Amino acid sequence: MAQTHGTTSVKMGIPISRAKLGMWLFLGTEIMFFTAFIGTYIVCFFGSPGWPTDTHQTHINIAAGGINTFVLILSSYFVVVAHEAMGLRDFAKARKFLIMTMVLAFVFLGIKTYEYKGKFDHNILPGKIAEDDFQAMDNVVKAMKTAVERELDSLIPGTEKPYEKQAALNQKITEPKAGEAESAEQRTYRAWQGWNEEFNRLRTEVSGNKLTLKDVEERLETGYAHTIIVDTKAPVLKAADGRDLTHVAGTLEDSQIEAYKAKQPFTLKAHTGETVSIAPDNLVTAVIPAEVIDLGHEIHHPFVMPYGNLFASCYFLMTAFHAIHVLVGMTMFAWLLMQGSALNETWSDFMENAGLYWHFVDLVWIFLFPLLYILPGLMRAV
Amino acid sequence: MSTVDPAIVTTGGHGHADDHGHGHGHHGSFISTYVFSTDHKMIGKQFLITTLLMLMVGGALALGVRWQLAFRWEAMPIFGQLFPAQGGQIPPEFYTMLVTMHASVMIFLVIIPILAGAFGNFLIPLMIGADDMAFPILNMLSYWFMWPAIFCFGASFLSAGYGAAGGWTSYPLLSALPEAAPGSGTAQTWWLFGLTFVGFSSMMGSINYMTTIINMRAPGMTLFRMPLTIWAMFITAILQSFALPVLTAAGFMLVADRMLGTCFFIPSGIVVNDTDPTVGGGQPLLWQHLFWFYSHPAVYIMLLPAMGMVSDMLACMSRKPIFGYKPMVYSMAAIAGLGFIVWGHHMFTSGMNPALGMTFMVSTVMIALPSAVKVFNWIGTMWGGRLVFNTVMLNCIAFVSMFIVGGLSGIFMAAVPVDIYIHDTYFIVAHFHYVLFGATLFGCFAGIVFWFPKMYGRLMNEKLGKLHFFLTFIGFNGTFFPMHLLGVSGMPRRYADPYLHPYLEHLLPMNQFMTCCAILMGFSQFILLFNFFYSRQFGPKCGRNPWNANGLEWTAPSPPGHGNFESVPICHRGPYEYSDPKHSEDFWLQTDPPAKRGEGPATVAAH
Amino acid sequence: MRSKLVALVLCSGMLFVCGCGRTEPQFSYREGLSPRVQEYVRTTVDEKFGTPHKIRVWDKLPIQAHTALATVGEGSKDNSLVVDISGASRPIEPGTEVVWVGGTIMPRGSAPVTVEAFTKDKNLLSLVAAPPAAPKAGDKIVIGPGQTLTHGRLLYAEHCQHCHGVAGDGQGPTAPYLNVRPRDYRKGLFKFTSTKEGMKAHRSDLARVIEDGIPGTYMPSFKLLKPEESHAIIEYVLFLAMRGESEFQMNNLLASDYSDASVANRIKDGETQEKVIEEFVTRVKEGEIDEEVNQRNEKMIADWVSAQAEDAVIVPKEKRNASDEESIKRGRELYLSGNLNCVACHGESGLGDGVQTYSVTKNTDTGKDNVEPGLYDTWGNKLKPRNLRLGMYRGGRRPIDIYARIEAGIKGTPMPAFGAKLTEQQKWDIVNYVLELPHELRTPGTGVAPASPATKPAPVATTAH
Amino acid sequence: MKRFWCLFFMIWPVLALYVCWIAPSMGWWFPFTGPTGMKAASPLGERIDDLFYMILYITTATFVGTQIALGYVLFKGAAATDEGNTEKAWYSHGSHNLEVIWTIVPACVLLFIALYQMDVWAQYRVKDSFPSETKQGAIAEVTARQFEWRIRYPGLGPDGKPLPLMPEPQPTDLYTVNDLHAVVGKAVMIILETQDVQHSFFLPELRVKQDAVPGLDIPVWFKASKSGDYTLLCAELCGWGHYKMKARMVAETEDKYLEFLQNLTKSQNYDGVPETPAEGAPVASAAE
Repeated sequence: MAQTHGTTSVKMGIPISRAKLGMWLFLGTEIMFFTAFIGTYIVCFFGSPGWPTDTHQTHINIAAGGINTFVLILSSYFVVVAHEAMGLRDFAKARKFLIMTMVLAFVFLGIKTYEYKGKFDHNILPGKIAEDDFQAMDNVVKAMKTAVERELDSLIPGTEKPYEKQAALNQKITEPKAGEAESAEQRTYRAWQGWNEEFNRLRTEVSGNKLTLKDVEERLETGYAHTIIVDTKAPVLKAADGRDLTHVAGTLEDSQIEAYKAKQPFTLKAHTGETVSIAPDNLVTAVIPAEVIDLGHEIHHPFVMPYGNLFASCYFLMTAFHAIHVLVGMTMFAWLLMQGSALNETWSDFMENAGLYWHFVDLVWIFLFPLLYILPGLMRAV
Repeated sequence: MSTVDPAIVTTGGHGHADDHGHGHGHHGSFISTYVFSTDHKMIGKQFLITTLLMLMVGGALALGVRWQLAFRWEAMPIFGQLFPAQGGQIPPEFYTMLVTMHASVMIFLVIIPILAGAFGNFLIPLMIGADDMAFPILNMLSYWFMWPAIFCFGASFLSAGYGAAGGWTSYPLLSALPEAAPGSGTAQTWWLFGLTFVGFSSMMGSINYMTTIINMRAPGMTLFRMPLTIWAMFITAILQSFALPVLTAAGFMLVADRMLGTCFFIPSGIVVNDTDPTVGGGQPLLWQHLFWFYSHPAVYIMLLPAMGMVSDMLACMSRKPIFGYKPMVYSMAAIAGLGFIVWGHHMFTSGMNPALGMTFMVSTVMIALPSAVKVFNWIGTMWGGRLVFNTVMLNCIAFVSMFIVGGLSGIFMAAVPVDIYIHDTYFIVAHFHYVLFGATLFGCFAGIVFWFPKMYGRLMNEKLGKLHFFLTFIGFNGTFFPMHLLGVSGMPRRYADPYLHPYLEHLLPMNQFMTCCAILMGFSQFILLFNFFYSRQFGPKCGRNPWNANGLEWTAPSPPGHGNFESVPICHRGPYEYSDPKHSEDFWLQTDPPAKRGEGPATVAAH
Repeated sequence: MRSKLVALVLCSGMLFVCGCGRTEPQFSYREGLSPRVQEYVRTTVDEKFGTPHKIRVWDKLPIQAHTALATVGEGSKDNSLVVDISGASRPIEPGTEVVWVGGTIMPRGSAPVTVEAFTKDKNLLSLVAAPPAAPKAGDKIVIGPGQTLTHGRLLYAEHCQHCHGVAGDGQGPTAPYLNVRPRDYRKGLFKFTSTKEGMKAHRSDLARVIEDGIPGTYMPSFKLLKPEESHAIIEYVLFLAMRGESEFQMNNLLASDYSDASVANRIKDGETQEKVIEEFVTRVKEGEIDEEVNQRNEKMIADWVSAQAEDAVIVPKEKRNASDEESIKRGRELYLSGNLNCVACHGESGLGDGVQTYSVTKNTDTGKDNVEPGLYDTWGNKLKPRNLRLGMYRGGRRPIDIYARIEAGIKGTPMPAFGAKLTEQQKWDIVNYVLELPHELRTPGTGVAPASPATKPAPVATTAH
Repeated sequence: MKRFWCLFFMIWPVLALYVCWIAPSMGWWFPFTGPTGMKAASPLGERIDDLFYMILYITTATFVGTQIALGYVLFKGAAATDEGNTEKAWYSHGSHNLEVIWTIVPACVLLFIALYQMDVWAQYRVKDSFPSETKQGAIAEVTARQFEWRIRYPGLGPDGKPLPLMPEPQPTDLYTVNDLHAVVGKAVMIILETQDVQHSFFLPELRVKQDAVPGLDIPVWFKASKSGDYTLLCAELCGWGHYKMKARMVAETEDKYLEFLQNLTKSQNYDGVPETPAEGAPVASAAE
């Protein structure tokens, strides 16, 4: 429809096709788009004293980023080769190199996913990073609350409120009949109760300023990994001040676990501070190892990273928008590949524009890589 | 001969019926002709009608604002129906919503699309002799991306709080934390999405315009033979495509702050509405920098095309070549160039580095210079002309006259120490209304009347047009001139009830007067709408060139058919060869072959 | 075609203009009784209190509705009265109406008498024209009847209405967005008072809230209102509170028998709609309901009157003891003690995160469990116990304010009155501790760490950005 | 009709100038409720006003000039189309010399305006050029919040003089809301903060305005030249109650200022026990 009235006799303008001109202009707008992000990053970076630079903490993987840079540059080269092949009407070769480009693009995204996963696993997410000790401890409490409530949901499905479910759960715990072993279900319920108490204790202790971040860390490392829940009515388990220790949670060391398994008496240092001696005879019900429900491993290790949220915000924003651009580029290549054998010289312009776009995406990464991966390290070295 | 009296213009040599048939004959389907049309003229008209309707919406919101300022806490007409339990008294958050949405609708859904979308689309191919835009489908998409934007803004109205209420500038943290204001919840999110869609629409449009102007000019249409409208559109497109992505990026960051827990603009330890302190370490000032990096050039996006159009119309209605063609082009380029480095003048009181303030002051003061040059050139254009006082000309003169006021009041703001005092007062409101309404909208009114024959093959009613102009001009000045004085009196913007403060109490009568003027002005826009739709059906038919103008668009049929021109137009001279003593008539079409030897296509219009 | 277009334009214009109709404010309790009963409540309340545009003050209400009350003294002439004014709430301006309420009987239908001028130092009130009957010494007159309330209503509409609602029910259009909900006056309860346990608020309490706002909430400070303006607002708020409480109680009284739900139940039990209404009408006719309503109203009025008395205000028997380390330590012990159990709500470190904030509590009115764990106030809003470390005290930061909170509790909230449990010194110890808390370091185990004395001035922060 | 339109375009500038002329006498000019009337109440404010008037004169001259030129052009252009007048319009594409003149002249004027006021700006904002009196430190911390100004003064020391202001709250600090006091005739500095969204500290009679940006502590200085009450309000949209941030700045003598702080100390330590003459002054217990 473009040329209804024939072509102009004297062509005005510059001698490149409209599509290519449009693409160049579009890339201009894209540059401004990323300039805004990069500018933001630079302002935040230099405007925040104590930007996180420790790659161990930030889980920035320079090697992965470096490989990705190489992958992208190589893919850019393949695109050039593919385009050249198109020009030489060697469409099979063009297809081959397009496929290789696509593969490299997938490799790039794969490595990116791997990097993201590392951050997700360690909870390096914007808005979730503690910037002082108290926030870190609160995060542990919050994480534990989520874990405990989620476990409750799985034990008692339904839409009731958590406290209603808890009441229901309490009702379900009954004394096993004499001589009978406790059922697995009962043990799970009891284990959950133990966790809930652990959680309540942690919450009150944190809010009451009883713990330092180090204490919480220790408890996470040693405590919750082998917590046992003792439930007994034996008089031995009265604390020194006469407090009833009907439910005691404590940390079991390996030797104690052995002792427990061998049904021999042992002493237990409870989190409440009391030392409780436990003889198998005194136990009304079984000692329940924490393995029944293990929530301890789910709770992220607390860490403090000043300006960590801003760092994570910048990192995810820039890399995610870059990844979106990679996806768009891949869609264009996929479109070309979907033509299959119908790929012919009419697609040459499309190929060229897709290539231009891909080079741009590559270029953006070449800016992002040193900014995000290398600059913090350099600042640390300085 | 030389005067243009619409009453005596008869249908030209090319019958209207032919033209009409030519225009709509190709595609039978209603959908493809009127809805998903890829024809630049239809898209231009779609933009025009959409924006005129949005103008009424924005105007209604403004009248709401004015009502509250004149009759505070009394039952508000229409809007008050939303609050029957309170006896029609509107709450203050509704007022801030009115302020915010008035600005947003007017800027994003009226002024920018009417200039770039409506006139840009309609005029660019016609004026440079192209058959359509470079990317017709992209062009269609740029119109249809307006609708998600309109939908998002509409959704914003329907959300809790009745719409975004953080000001059109949406400064964080007011806009970043949902707790900060009733309108900062989902309403603000919708608003931001709307902004993003406007951004996409503008981006598509501007790439299209640039490509078209660079590569699709008719033979002989050299850069310096382009009408100033085209120059203005070109420069606007450059501004838009390179400034807007920054705002889009900032918008994404703000959305992420609101929805994904990032903290680009949120410092730590902020407590709003009794919620927990926020975590983060971001900088609210960053948004202001990014926002104004776009929104200051946007001010020129909202003005330059009108400047270009007025230049064309003034020359035609003065029957005189434009005075200083090249200086006009250079000054527009200078405005655009300087426009990129003056954004900080919106932030003089924001606590940014004072040294930056000084640099921004110098660049800001200097941006007045090209504007001044343009004003002098417009007056020079009219000087010694044979002026035709029709609706087009009246609106154009109003443009020049109002732009002088808007430009001069800008100098006060550019001076930082004075700006300390008048920043965020009604002086600012007066200033930008003189520029955006006084200049741009009068330019648009002129443009609608001027190019209406080309759009619909009919002339608009002169009497109604003059009446509309008369009432609008009086209403406009009555509404906005006193705002300068309110500003000097220190009345802050966006106050639902300024009279709470004793030093502003005595300004109530003046505000009531302004509100009366605003109502007059608001209702006189119905005349325009009526005239528009009435003339579209019943206006006198006209020929190809009812104004005896020179541009390429006047050689095409009215309305032009598909592909615009019957044959490729060849351009022989600049667009402003009016009253050339060497020519028998007082206009000389750009396509007319040269009369004598030696005056070929190579001649440049201006020296 | 043309005429159709013109007609269309005219029609749309008409629609536009029709939209400009005014709306009457809903000055009534909006929750459901059955319509006939609602009508009764509305008329009864309107009879006694009026509507916002026609305020009618029931003469028994302890509200200073008028500009001034005065007694005519010796030496009054026809249009120049020597008056004994018992405290004008606002300046007596020319044109103010004067009404006789005792003494000389003014003839019916006589023209209203207005003030020409008032000379304050001479107590001389000159009238525009002589009243139709000659005034005598000892006549009781009202200057500016209802003026204060009318003034108050306008000010309330300007400053308060969008949050507190036109009827003072705390349901203005802005209210849903505020985290600490605006006060609903209809329970006649105000949180921060200087009066003793269980008593209503003193006028000065409302005045303080208007003057200083409530820190940490959206109630701003209206410090710069003129005294007569703030007085007018207080009287109007009191009027709304009494009107609201009267209406609220009437609703409560009738809800058990005639609320939508109970009527539905009764119909289910075999009665008919007509019978229920008939029964109601007979009860009203026999005056049974009126009597009950009057009794409740009188009690409410008596409560308000007694709260304004001098002995209603809390006065500590002993002066505050020095806020030294010992006192703070004792305060902390008391704070942690099981006797007071401050910790249950405010938490061990005063962060307002005690165990009660995540336990299921009982509704004080119904005695049922609340829907969600946490603490609730009488109005059914969830509330957070104060974070005492912020140094933000809603009821004021003076020692006496905190003393009053401990002594009499916070009305309408789970914060109880500890007045009877503690000695004067103990109360002051807690006050000292609470005032010290914001300055305590939040380091585990260190307890109170008094802030070091000021040595170096605040550095001027950098502003470069 | 065309002459009517020419006249129409000339009437409004005349009206505009007339309105501006009578504006000061009608009160539509600088705020006049402060003790100094319409005159700025601070030395810096006076300089700002001087700059304002300078720009006003320049722009008025330009305005009058351009409007006269416009009027002349319009009348002449209207006359050119009168009946019997068949002469074509003046065929001119412009004048290089004119362009140069009307570029250079405004450029000089504008550059002059820009450079002339650097000094005032520097004095207002650049920390090094703050008056020496402010070097002693800030007198108060002003925290804006939705929708009021909360002010923290340092307490009084044993010598009866205010202590230095600490960045962190101290037990001895004194608090008020919407009521800022300062010593008259002395440059005083405050630290401006915000607790929630952005606000702006605006003293119209003193021509002082400074945004309070979340996350920043911004020093602001001002000097009231006459004692009395000045308006203090918010000039940056901060939410629905933006207009409600009504406060005052009281400029008073040093003695009165100290008395105010003493009264504040007294009322802040008020323990509700009526004073009996025998017992003497109340225990200022919080101020150890």
